[in-house]
Amino acid sequence: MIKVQSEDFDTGAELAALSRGRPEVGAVASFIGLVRDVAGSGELSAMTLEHYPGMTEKQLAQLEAEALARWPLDQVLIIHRYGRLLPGDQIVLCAATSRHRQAAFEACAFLMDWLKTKAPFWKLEEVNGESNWVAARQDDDDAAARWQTDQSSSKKNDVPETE
Amino acid sequence: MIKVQSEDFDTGAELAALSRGRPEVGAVASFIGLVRDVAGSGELSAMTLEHYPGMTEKQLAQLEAEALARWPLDQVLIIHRYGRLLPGDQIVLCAATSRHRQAAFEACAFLMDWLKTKAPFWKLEEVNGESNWVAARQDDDDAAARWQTDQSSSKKNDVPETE
Amino acid sequence: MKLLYFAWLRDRVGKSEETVNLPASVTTVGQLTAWLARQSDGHAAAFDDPIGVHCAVNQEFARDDVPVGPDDEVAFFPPVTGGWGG
Amino acid sequence: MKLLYFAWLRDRVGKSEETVNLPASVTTVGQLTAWLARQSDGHAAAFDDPIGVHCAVNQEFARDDVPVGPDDEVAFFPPVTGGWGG
Repeated sequence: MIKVQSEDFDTGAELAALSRGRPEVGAVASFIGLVRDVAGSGELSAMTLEHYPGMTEKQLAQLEAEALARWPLDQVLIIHRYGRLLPGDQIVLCAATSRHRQAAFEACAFLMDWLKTKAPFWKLEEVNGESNWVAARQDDDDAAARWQTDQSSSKKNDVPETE
Repeated sequence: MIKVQSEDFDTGAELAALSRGRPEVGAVASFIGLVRDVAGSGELSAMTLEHYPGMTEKQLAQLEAEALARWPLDQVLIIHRYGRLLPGDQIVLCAATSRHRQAAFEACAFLMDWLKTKAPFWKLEEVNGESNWVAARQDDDDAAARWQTDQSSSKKNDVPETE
Repeated sequence: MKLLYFAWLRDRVGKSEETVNLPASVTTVGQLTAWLARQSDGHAAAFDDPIGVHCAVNQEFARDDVPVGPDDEVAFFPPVTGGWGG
Repeated sequence: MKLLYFAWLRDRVGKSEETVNLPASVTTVGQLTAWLARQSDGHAAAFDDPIGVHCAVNQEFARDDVPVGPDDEVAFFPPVTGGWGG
């Protein structure tokens, strides 16, 4: 399930809903991403997440489908917020449910790595009264690259590897 | 933080408490283990988790300390229930918080693998009206073994590898 | 053709979207980028360093050699940066 | 010495704990296991297959060669089986 929204989410209720009435699910792995107040330099007072409405939902749905195809999962949940957020605010919740913990953990880590590099979100940080767009990080590309298969790396419309 | 209890836990409240007032935390990885209604054969009506009071808390505290030593974490949470539980009930919640998602994910997977083989819990399943103690699974031992370091494998008081 | 700009590309171009009539010579993402860079000082600043510019055609990431036509929705943006701190 | 039994070991021995006076010849976990197996039919059934029996001395997992004495808390139990299904 994919939700792209500006409002906050209730983690407990969202996770509980994933396994309710599905007694074959033994494992719920999840990840919450929060706004950290540590910017590159200085103090972060807020950040604004911009996204590409329409494309975001499309990319997240593809990501969900890929996770479901790669691991024996019951369900996948991705909730991603946009708009202006303060330090400590919840930004993203990913979860994967399965019979077994290994599949749930791996799928959840996969979702988070790919979200960082495939979902069209851009981050404007407000630091010491100035607003700056945050640059992409090489280690995020590296983290996503470890999930790359030969098949997907040859897709014509994929993100260029050299950028 | 370690909690060994018979009562249920509130996942949302527990996770929120982990990062409250700690704005340097960007990542909260967590895992919930549930009672599955699929037993080895037949239908599971309930299970009773027995544990060794005192030793359980001691082992979980050691596990927490080891996770904190091995990864750059802010906090670790392990909540484990005991007593009679029904299919779909929550059994265990593990969480690790960190600046970075990789450390949080790895620590959380480590906690779950080791809980299965190091925490003194025994599972009595009620299947088709009969109660049976569940045998240990080799794949759980294998999952825990991947975290083994040379140092810890030479500890005299460690779990024998051949049993 | 409908064009969308995000993040600092929007700041430099000075608008979040525009509709353009393409010359017949522009048939790929790469040709479109080169053509747009000549439309205004703002466009030039935005497309100055094409390495830092990503493109999506009809909401799918697209390389320079992907074809584009008048009915496509084409978006330009910096490399995506995810949201959370970790 | 205080002894504790868990899970099916308790079922076979017939009690969850007992206090025993050790003979001087019993100074390790392995010797204790062998001695206990001779104390009753229930003990014999419990310690029949020592491969399936784990031990903790003062709440730490202990191999056969770990020393034991009168003031120790010694527990016997099957291999641990975790709790949840996944």
